[in-house]
Amino acid sequence: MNAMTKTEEAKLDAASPMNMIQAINSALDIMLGRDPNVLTFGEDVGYFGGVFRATEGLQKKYGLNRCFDTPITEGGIIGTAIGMATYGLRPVVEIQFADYIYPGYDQIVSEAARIRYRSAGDFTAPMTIRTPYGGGIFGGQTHSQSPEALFTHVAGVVTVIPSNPYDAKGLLISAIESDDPVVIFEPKRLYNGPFEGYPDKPVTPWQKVEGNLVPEGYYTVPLGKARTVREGQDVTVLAYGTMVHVAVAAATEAGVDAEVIDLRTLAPVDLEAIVASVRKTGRCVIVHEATRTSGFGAELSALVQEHCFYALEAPILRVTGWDTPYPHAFEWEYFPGPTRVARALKQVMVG
Amino acid sequence: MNAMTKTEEAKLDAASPMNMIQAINSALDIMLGRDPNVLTFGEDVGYFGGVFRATEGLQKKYGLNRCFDTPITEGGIIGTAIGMATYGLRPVVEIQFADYIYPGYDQIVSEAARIRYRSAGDFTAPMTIRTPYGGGIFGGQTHSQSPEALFTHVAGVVTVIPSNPYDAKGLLISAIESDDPVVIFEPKRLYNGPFEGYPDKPVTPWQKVEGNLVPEGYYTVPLGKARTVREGQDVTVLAYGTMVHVAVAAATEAGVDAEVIDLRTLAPVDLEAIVASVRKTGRCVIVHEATRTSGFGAELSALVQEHCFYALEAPILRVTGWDTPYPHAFEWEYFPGPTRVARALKQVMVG
Amino acid sequence: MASTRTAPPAKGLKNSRALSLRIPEPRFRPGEKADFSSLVIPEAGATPRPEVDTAPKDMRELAYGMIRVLDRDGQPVGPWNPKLDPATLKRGLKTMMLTRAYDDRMYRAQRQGKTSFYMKCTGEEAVAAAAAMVLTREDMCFPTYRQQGLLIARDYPLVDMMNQVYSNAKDPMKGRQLPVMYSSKKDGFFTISGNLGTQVPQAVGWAMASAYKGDDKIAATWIGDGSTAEGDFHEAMIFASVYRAPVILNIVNNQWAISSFHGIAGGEDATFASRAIGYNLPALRVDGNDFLAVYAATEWAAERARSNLGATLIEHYTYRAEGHSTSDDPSRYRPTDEGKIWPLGDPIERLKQHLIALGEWSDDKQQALYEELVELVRAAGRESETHGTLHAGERPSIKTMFEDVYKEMDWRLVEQRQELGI
Amino acid sequence: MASTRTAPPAKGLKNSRALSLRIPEPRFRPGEKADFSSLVIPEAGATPRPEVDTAPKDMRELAYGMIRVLDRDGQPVGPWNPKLDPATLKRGLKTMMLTRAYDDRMYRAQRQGKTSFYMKCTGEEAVAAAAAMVLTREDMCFPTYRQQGLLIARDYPLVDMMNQVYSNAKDPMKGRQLPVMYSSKKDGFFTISGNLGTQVPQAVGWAMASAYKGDDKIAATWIGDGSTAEGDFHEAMIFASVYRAPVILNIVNNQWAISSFHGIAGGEDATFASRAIGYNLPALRVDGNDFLAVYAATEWAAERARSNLGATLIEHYTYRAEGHSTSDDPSRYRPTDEGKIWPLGDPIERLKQHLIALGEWSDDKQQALYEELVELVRAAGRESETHGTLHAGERPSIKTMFEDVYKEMDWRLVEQRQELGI
Ligand SMILES: Cc1ncc(C[n+]2csc(CCOP(=O)(O)OP(=O)(O)O)c2C)c(N)n1
Ligand SMILES: Cc1ncc(C[n+]2csc(CCOP(=O)(O)OP(=O)(O)O)c2C)c(N)n1
Ligand SMILES: [Mg+2]
Ligand SMILES: [Mg+2]
Repeated sequence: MNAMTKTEEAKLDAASPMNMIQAINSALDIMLGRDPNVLTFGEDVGYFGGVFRATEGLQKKYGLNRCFDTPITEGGIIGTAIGMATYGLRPVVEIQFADYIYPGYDQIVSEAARIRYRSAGDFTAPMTIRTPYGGGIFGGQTHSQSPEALFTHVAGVVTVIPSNPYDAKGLLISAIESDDPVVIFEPKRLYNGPFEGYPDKPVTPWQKVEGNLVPEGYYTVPLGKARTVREGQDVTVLAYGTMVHVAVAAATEAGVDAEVIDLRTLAPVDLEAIVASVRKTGRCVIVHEATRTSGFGAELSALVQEHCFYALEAPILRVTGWDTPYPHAFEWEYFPGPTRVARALKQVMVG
Repeated sequence: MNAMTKTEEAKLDAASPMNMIQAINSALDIMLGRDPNVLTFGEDVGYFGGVFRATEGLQKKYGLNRCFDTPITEGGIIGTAIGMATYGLRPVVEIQFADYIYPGYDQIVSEAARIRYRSAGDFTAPMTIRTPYGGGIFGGQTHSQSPEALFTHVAGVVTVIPSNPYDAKGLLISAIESDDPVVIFEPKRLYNGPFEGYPDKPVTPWQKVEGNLVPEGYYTVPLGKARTVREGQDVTVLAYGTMVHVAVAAATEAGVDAEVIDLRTLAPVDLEAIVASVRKTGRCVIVHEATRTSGFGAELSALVQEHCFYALEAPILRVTGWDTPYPHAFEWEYFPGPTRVARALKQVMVG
Repeated sequence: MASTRTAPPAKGLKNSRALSLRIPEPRFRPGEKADFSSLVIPEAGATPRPEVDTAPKDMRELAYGMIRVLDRDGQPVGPWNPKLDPATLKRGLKTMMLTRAYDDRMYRAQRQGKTSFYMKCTGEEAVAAAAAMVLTREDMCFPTYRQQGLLIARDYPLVDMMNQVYSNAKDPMKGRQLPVMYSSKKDGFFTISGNLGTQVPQAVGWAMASAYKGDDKIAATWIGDGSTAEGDFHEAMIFASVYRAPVILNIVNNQWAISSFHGIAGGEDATFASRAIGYNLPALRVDGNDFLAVYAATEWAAERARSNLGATLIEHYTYRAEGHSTSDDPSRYRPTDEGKIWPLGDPIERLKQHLIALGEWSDDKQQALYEELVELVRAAGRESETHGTLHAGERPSIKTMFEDVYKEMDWRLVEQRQELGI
Repeated sequence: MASTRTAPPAKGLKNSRALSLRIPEPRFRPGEKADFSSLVIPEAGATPRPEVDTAPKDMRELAYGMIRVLDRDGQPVGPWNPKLDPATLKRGLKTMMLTRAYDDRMYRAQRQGKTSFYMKCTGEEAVAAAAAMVLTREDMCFPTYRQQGLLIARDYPLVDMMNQVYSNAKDPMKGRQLPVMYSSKKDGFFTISGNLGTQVPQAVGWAMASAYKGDDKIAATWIGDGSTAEGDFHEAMIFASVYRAPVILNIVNNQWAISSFHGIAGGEDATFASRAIGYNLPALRVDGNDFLAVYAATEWAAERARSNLGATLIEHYTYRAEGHSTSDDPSRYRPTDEGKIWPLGDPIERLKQHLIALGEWSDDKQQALYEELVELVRAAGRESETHGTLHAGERPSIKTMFEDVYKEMDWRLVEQRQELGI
């Protein structure tokens, strides 16, 4: 783990080794405390504290009005949140699983993303949609999806995916403060601890991960900025969410001096960081859990070849989920684990 | 126009110079006539014959039950069509504009696309969704969108875009006969005549386009097969829908010997045709109207560089709509017209 | 146990009658003679007016009645008479007439190629005009494309409306929106969406925000009869009911959704107002062509919302007297005289008649006002056209095309703007 | 004109009372004593039984009543008594008991790590058991994850159900689905979706297809109280109403949606059955723990559908006696004894009591049947486990992972399968 840069470390006076749920909870707690316009709601979010417990204790602390349960209608949740945001509030809504965001898709694509533009800034919809995504938990087809590419294609929406508690908290605070609508996909497989993609290896809880210290107070991680997780000379690996940890493990497994970049924000992506790294290494492997065709890896691949064509020494490779739904029994055959990523790393080295 | 191959020409005994609406209407007419399980419905589709008149006369000819109006609910239209398809019917539904498909998105992504897989073939949803898409008609934000990439990412759905009346009819018949759910985006700017992207040039109606002959009877154009519209040696242009005509015009404008490929089916795309052409030309320009980031051009770019890396002599370029909503007054600044495509063709030639 | 029965075997033994589908059809098609004599329309004054704090379950019948104030002779009758003074009535009349004059001019402008598209609200002017007078500018209206009357009632400059329709250099929407898709926050007018139904949950959310803040603003939203079929409508009703949002949910039942009659939206067997019943929300059904009735119903619903009693659904029973839009030709799907014999008449005529019956107005005054308003619109039109029309004259600056996608332009938009060479 | 009024100015002059939000809360939380004595539950036999061809508007009150047949002593009373013979009653009892025994075993299997997830329907067994006996295999059921009883009633092999739960080598779904997401077309059981609400418009479409074909099959679908908030539910009601689809729309109101009580879905102020009123559909509200009542209501709705009179909504009033799923812990959000004091009792107990009252059954027979069924389940479990469990033993062939995405595998899947090395 190399989760923090030097300047960030300065703020760690009062910090604790939170897991990702605690970090998210802390971000919400802080923002509910700082800004009376912040409120949070969603299915089972209130008294129960959310099925993943991200809002635990918040209703008790801030009252029924600030953190509450909603009817089971993702369209209604997002539609009303848009109305609130145009009033001047900063709603943070939870969609219980990213697989269930589609009934609210029209409100995101046609409304939240467009309101500023179509009204020439007369109205804006500063709101945050949090939703757990990704596989690795035997969730089957509808508790494992990675639909991020369906959002990166939508102009007007910011798409964010953290890979560790520090970023999850800092990015969530940035999202809530952002004047644009932000969708944060939370890698649910990482809630309790980093996961390198070895299903049989026991998981280390975040609390025991070296260097995992999350400040108790307010701080932000900027939107639109990637982070280099592992420096390397030979190949650039572009990853986000759970795949960041898989990529680091794969570099070790392959014995390749890979530079692993955690994108953190997918749209707008940190092109500068990507280009600088690929120009240095001359090689690139892209990793994501989502279905390959038209996944966000396609955009990354296109960007890299557009901006680094003359630096590339081998084809850019994509290691991704297959073009199938996520099959319950084949979790580890579907999940792009370190062995598949390592193979790509070796392959890209021979060109 | 080079719309047909030799074998296809054989069928032109009874053919007429239909426009694209007539061709689509003819496909529906033929399939309603051949198969009692085919029926068609959607908003204003019945008595009125559809706002673009694609279903004109069909209610009169086949009766209320075979062609009817629906409530304004894209989710309901697609959801009930899925139910019908699982019964054994072959519903063909119209979504009035592709911009309005999002309320039905969950039913497409989570249901139509998944039913075969999740039931291990016990149930299937053979159905066709037709919807006019694309710009060039001063339709503003919500009558101009090109959301195809939001479907190419969905495993289980076939995505089709015709560029001329012959293909529109033949692909629609193939779609109706397909046992998989198919979404056909119809380039509404091409309904009446081909459009090269010069807004000031008068449009030639399809009826007057040389070689535009559509068989009156039954025929199919296979799904998954591209078509070379213009042969060339210097650069491959990958396009679909309206952009096919723009690309051909741009080749002339640029004076570049471009090979223009009309993809026709986007998912599964005809990789073989693409690779063969790019390996020959060594250069590639991709054109689409949709927003650039995570558009289908990204997938094409990724595929090309994965499969033709060592053949590429210059970076693959994307000419696309901007990462903004489609702005009413700036139709021609947004629309990727022949001038922009020609510039890319020249640029890719210098590398 | 002779009187007992066995469950049928899992296979067979069913009633073997062949099922069939029912596809609703309007009673009259082009070429046929429309005839509304069988339409059941309650008499003016007949529908009771409960107190606003009545429990919804005790006033369900309102969803099947019809609030009407003006009788055949233009006299106000019954408990819903809002008892407005002549000055207020004249303001209402003027708003409706100005709306119609504005519509007429912009419709012609589209026909002249000055813009791409236009939508009139002819015959439905009372719906927006009366509501705008009940609500304040601090309240927020979430309209469809057919409530331009809200802006006109609030004296929003006609020139600015036209600038939007023309997408010209002074278009407040910077050329980005289809014509008629206005937005004016300061006038309590929400940015109109091209996607039907989406504004309804947004209005509920906005109203919830006001309540959340302990403010006193309420929201109102309008949706067409056809569009109530969208899931958004239902989702909005649930939120409105569960959180008791201070919002007025208006359904404008103008009988048609482009070419589909109200029966295709489920409006033949049940009233649209009755949709509220399953959510324990009160529903009013109103003669939408009776300015006084719309006024009174809106006032009742607003009072209920402001008293923290929650949402009300209002169905405005009216008729879309003209085509859906400039892209439509209604003679292809309904008798051309249907609108003329529509039994609830024309809202402008009816309010005029009422003012005349009060001794406050005359045909001459009506004619004079009409000419004055036409001239007002003409002058505004001339001014607006100096700033350009869609295909001629000035446009907004092209570089604004890349602005307002996000608060700040990111590298993608900067790069793309450069690519366009501006 | 002293009695007339002026419209308020556009700004100000409002009622200045601060608004507030209402967030519904259940009456009892953990640590509190649940008390249902104030719950209004109609007496058995009290709700009338209209003819199936009665106009929906003439039977709206059914949406607020409750069809109940078994009285406190287990005697059948009133017009809804389906008068079933003892053999049929015993079949119903056995189905419910087998469902419960199956649930218990699979729940334990999950706890033992043999699969990832499980969901019980404890306390709600009557809902599926009775419906399955009324409907035939040619009809199609569109269930949620809580109607496993439908399959059990149709003698679908327990072993196959278990194979699905274990995603083992013999799993009919080839390891692709989350446990409990069964599918069996030949038994009229539609593939269960993980996405709530989507099956409702599908059921309507399937029913429309039967009517379109002139067939005599009907559809039935189930949705939870919480899930009725999804737009799909409303969209399905519109289609069902407009095209008069032969479908039964069941709402299983088990009072909870994971941790949210029914009030969050709008079920506190209005009944879920009353949602049908706005669509002119008849609605029955049924004691969901009374096997005879569920049977009778389903029979009535099925007869209506088969007579081409269209759809019926049925609200089954019941109680989710256990946690939402193996991932849930209800003691965190409701009193642990709530289920025990739930006034409508347990459906198995009540049918048993009825059979005893009829002189057809005894506690001993009940115990013997229970033991027999537990043994049946145990044997099936043992057999299923020989084909593997989620993390041990055989699985379906990995290459099937790439099949059935499309009818034919395209080059992408072929290439990807090769990439995986199989
Ligand atoms: C989601 C969506 N679907 C379809 C359309 C196309 N459309 C525009 S207006 C219209 C008819 C609306 O009818 P109604 O709701 O009755 O309103 P009215 O036009 O009568 O005022 C349709 C189908 C749309 N704009 N948005
Ligand atoms: C579209 C969608 N949103 C959310 C979920 C997550 N979820 C699964 S079950 C459930 C509760 C459903 O409650 P209810 O409809 O009352 O059915 P019950 O579980 O009580 O039978 C939720 C929120 C989902 N599966 N699909
Ligand atoms: Mg209408
Ligand atoms: Mg429930």
